[in-house]
Amino acid sequence: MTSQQERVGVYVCHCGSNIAGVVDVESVVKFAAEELKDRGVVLARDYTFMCSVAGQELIEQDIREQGLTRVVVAACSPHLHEKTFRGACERAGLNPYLAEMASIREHVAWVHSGHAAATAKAKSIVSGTVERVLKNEALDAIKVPIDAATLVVGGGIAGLQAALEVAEAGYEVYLIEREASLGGHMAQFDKTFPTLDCAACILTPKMASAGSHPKIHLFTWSEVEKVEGFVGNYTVSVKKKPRYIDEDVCTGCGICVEKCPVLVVDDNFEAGIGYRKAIYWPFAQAVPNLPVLDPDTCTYFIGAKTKDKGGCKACEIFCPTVPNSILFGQKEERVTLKVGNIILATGWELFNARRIPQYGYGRLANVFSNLELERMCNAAGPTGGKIVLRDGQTAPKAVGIVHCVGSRDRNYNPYCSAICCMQSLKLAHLVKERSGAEVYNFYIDIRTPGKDYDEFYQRVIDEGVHFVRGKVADVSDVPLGPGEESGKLYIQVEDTLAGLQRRIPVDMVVLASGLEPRHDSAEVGKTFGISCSTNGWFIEKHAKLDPIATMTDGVFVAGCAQGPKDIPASVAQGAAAAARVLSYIRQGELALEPVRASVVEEQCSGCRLCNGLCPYNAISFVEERRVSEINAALCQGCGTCVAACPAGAIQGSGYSNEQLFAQIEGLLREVRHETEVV
Amino acid sequence: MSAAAVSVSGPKDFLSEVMAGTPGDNRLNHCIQCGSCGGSCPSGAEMEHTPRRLFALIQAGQRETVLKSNAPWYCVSCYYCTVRCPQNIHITDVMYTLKAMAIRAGLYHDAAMPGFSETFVDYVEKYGRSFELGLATRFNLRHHPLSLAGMAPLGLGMLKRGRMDLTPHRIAGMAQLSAILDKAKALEGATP
Amino acid sequence: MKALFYPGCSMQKNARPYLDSLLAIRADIDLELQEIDDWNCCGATEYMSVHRVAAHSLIGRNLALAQQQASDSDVLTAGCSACYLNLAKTDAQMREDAHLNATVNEALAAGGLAYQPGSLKVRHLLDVVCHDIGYAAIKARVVKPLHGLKVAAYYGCQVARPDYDGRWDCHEHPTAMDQLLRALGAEPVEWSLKTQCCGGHMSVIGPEVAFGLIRRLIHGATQAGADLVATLCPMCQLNLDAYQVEMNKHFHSDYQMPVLYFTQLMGLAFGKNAGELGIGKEFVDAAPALAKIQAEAPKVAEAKRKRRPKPSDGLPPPRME
Amino acid sequence: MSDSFEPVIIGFTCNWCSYRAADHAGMTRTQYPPNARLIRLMCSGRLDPTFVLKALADGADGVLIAGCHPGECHYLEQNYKALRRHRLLQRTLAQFGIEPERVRLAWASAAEGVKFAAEISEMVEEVRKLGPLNWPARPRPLATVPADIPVLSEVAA
Repeated sequence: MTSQQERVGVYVCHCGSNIAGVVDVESVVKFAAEELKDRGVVLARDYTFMCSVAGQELIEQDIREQGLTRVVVAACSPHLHEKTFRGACERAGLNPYLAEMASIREHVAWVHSGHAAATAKAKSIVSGTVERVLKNEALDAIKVPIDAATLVVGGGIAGLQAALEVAEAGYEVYLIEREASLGGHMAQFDKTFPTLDCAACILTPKMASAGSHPKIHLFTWSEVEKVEGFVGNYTVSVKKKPRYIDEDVCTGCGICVEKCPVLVVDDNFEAGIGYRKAIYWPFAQAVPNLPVLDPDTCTYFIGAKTKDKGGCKACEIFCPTVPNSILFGQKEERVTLKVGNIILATGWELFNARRIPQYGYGRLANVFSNLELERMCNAAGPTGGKIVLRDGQTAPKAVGIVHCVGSRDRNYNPYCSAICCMQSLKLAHLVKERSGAEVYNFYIDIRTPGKDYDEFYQRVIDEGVHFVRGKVADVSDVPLGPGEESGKLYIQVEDTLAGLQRRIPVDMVVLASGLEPRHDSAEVGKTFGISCSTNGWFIEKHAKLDPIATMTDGVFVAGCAQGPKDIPASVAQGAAAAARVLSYIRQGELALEPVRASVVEEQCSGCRLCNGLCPYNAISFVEERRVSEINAALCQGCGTCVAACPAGAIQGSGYSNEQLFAQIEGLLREVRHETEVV
Repeated sequence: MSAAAVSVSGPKDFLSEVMAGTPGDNRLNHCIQCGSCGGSCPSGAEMEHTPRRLFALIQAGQRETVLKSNAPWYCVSCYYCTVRCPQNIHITDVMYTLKAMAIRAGLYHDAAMPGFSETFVDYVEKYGRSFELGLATRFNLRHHPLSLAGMAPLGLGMLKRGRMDLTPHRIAGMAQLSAILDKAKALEGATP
Repeated sequence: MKALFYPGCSMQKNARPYLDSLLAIRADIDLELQEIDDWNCCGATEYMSVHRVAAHSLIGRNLALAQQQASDSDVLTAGCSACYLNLAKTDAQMREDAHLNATVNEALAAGGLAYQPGSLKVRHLLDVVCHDIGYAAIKARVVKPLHGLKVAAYYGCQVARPDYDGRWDCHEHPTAMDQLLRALGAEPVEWSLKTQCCGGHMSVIGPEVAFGLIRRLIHGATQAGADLVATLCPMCQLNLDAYQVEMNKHFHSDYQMPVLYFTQLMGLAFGKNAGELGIGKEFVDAAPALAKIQAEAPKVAEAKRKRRPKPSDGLPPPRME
Repeated sequence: MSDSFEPVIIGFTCNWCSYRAADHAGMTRTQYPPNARLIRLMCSGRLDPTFVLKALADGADGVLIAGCHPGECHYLEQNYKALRRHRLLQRTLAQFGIEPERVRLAWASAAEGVKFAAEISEMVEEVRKLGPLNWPARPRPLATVPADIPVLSEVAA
């Protein structure tokens, strides 16, 4: 048997006490050295941290000096350090694919507490891995070329940053934005915490740069419909929704918007507290500087649908361009793009506070969301920056800001939305500054872990903002006793520090609604081949060591699409994603795991069973030779055809039948022995 | 910390005891002290300790303070705290557990509260049905003799409108019910 | 439809009008009720405070009898919120907690009974009326629509909470009774206190707490412009109606807010006479409010002609969407 | 050895979801019984039915096949093939007198460590109730390719 000629080294990691605290590492080493000796194990060692430089050098040294031909590292999950140990082997001159990891941390020490049972399981896993590695073959990584163009999805601050970084490096970027303008949520804000910079002042220059950058190709009012291919070589289909505007002709003069007689509530940019026309600017500094027509509220379109004849057409009548920029007949378009990498920065949505009926949002006139208040504070917003009640005039004398609305609550979202504490402090400051009102913050915990954040909290305290520690129970417009004034909103709360139930009368309530994943994040994830956490955020490749890449090579995440975060973190992640993409582009080609299927033609009976199984259409039938053939460039290595071939004619490199059978035998080693004894 | 503040039984024991006495996955150990229970409670203003505070005291092992508190007795079973609790703690059920524990330990501070419950239970155990007139009269005689006169118009009004019985009604299967309740109490005594 | 029926102690006497009106309308809505023979008290909120397992066993006897006597319906309905909740709670907790299930069944065995949790569907009467009979069927039976009557639908606590079986659209602002009232031709008012507490047993053991809560509800209904409050629970009715008088004394106020059962309003809309429905037994006289019922449907204020909003209108109004 | 029977389960997991679900269980320290030993495949679609037969023949008392949730397969839809093969396997094994509960199919995403742990816990209890699987009666010597195990050509697709 080949195993007799192979020289296997087994390394068992303590991982500090992570593994050694549960698994008897010495006993595992002894098992490998003694019991697996006849299976080719020539040495077994343990070490505190195998992944450390010293640990890796240990392996390298043994390969060189002891002539190891196979390596097994029993440590953490291969998803964490497989590359590390393969690298060590390669440096010592051993083909990296002759090393395997046995996961005894995630799959043993962290999930079991009985020492004996955990140690026994660790031994089985080591035994299985040894048997498997004996059947491993030396492989070469697959090299794929990287298309230098990059797709960035989402034109908020994270996507803008990513797009600009890649474009500045000199590569083409396709920037796709679902809305009619770049900017994202940040464009809605007035000031940004903790420095109180004007959001527009720092955002709009970036929007303008992206809009005019020769390397950035802007697709606003557009959505990605389909993604095919793999890292380095993606084909993306983009749907451009009709704006009913000739983008090439329109000068952005705005006469159409001025003349449009239809005014509707703007639920989008103005968050429901302002109006827009049926043909409208997304907002004043929109990029691109083009209006968009909403066919659902436009008199012409409604007329055309219901009475077979349009009306109005004021926009077209008054449009000064030749030819006319209004195109009532504009249709959806589809564009196909070729890119090498994708950065997803699709952002977040606001928690709908109507889901918490006791807070009265949507029912009580003077209960607002934090986003509505952002618009109210904004000088370009519907109130010109004045803090007023629903009547549009009266300034509130007392304002209550309710924290954790829909966040840290198992009835809604269990996670902390991370930004609302600071946003609420900022709003408290702005309300106080603009209206002089008494401001109360109702909080469970004030979370200010960013740079200069707690300093801002101290400043707001100094400004005289009140803080009540308690999750608000309800907001009501009905006084409880004869002593309570009518016409107020009563915030009922337990002041947990005083140990009292309090009812605090205010004129306005602001709900610090949390961040939620986009409603269609699961679908979007599916389109790009990545998955969402149970809370709906895109899952990064590794929570700590790789919060930028995803499980799908060549697809990166940035900004709140990956989880709630503030502006600096979004910008940093956008830039980081760009750096990762640039590194791929500069490499020119990428080494992929050599896990691929291939047909052994002599064994192929030409039954074609495999042909229809491949999701990538990598298998075709060669008529002349009456055999099936696999295109290695298209194959992604799932192995379905390998499993399906009735003649066993398809080989799966890295996951061959021989490897897997051997692993099964190894895992069941002690059971087999027991039954033999019986 | 003074010696008196340290619980004899150890904090965890009391928490486990309360949790074990409350059915299902009651999650009492997950309290984050947010106060949405105390804020939501219709009688929270009258409680010596809000539910939130009680839960902290339970975690701190303050058995006597907790079982002496009037708070569980002021619970009106409106379940606001339960449905609003961000940690899904079965707060109302915990209040029932505390009341039963307080009676068993003889630690309730104002006999009126458990007195009402116990009077009610007496009637149910004797007749299988509740009996409002008897309940109100006996309860008030025992605990609020002075207010009896004040409530008389209401009682008279009820009688006049045919909304109150003068005599209690007894169910037919009283023996069966007694057997069930006796067995249940024996089993309840056997398990914590 | 057919359902097993648990009347509960209150319906026998203090809430007799509730039972009378239910019996008066059941044929109209094609609801066949089979009373559980020899049922016992559910223990209200009191028994559970003293002996938990015995309380579940007390309730368990009712469930066991119902299961035994059930012929062609597995729906068990109760009109009293506390009775409904107790039956639902024992069923739910026996389902969730295997130990409790075993203990209660051991106790029941001492009386020769057994209950299989989950074998009955415990439902409040309003749930059966709104969701099984349905608004359309009810509307079809209306002969004297309650036009012009403004009603505050009051659900109290224990129907919509904790809602073990997910029967209600919302724990805080359910809408079933509002829709029912609309089907009867009445106008449900929008108010914040639909499921706030009526005071429960605090009216007996701590009246001052109860008076505050009762006042808030009565004030809230008055502020919302209601002519009367519709309720679905004997305890709520007792506290809001009988104790309203005491509350007025306590606060030196003069609220006059009648409180009727939803079944009584259904009966009126179905053309029954007031006496048959037990109307007149309430402490706060409902007659002046009921006199507002008009023969004709009030003209719905003509939908305001769409006009362009102006800045003077203020911000766009809040919406529930 | 304790007197109670401790079943041995072989679990086939996919690289993208279920193996990572097991990792996630580790990261969140979600405890489950130590009876399952996992094998990583790239995709549950790689599961050759003979792997299952081999595992049962070599002494496993049960086999868990775990993949991405339907519709979430990293390779688009290959987990549906695992689903079909699982059904056929259960039917085939029934003919050998092997209870269908011994071959369990589960879906778990990379974020579902708790679900993955629960699947294993449930399965261990189920198989514990069934008792040891002594099939085939005599164990094979180590390192032989099981040539006499039928190749299920009808299982292929």
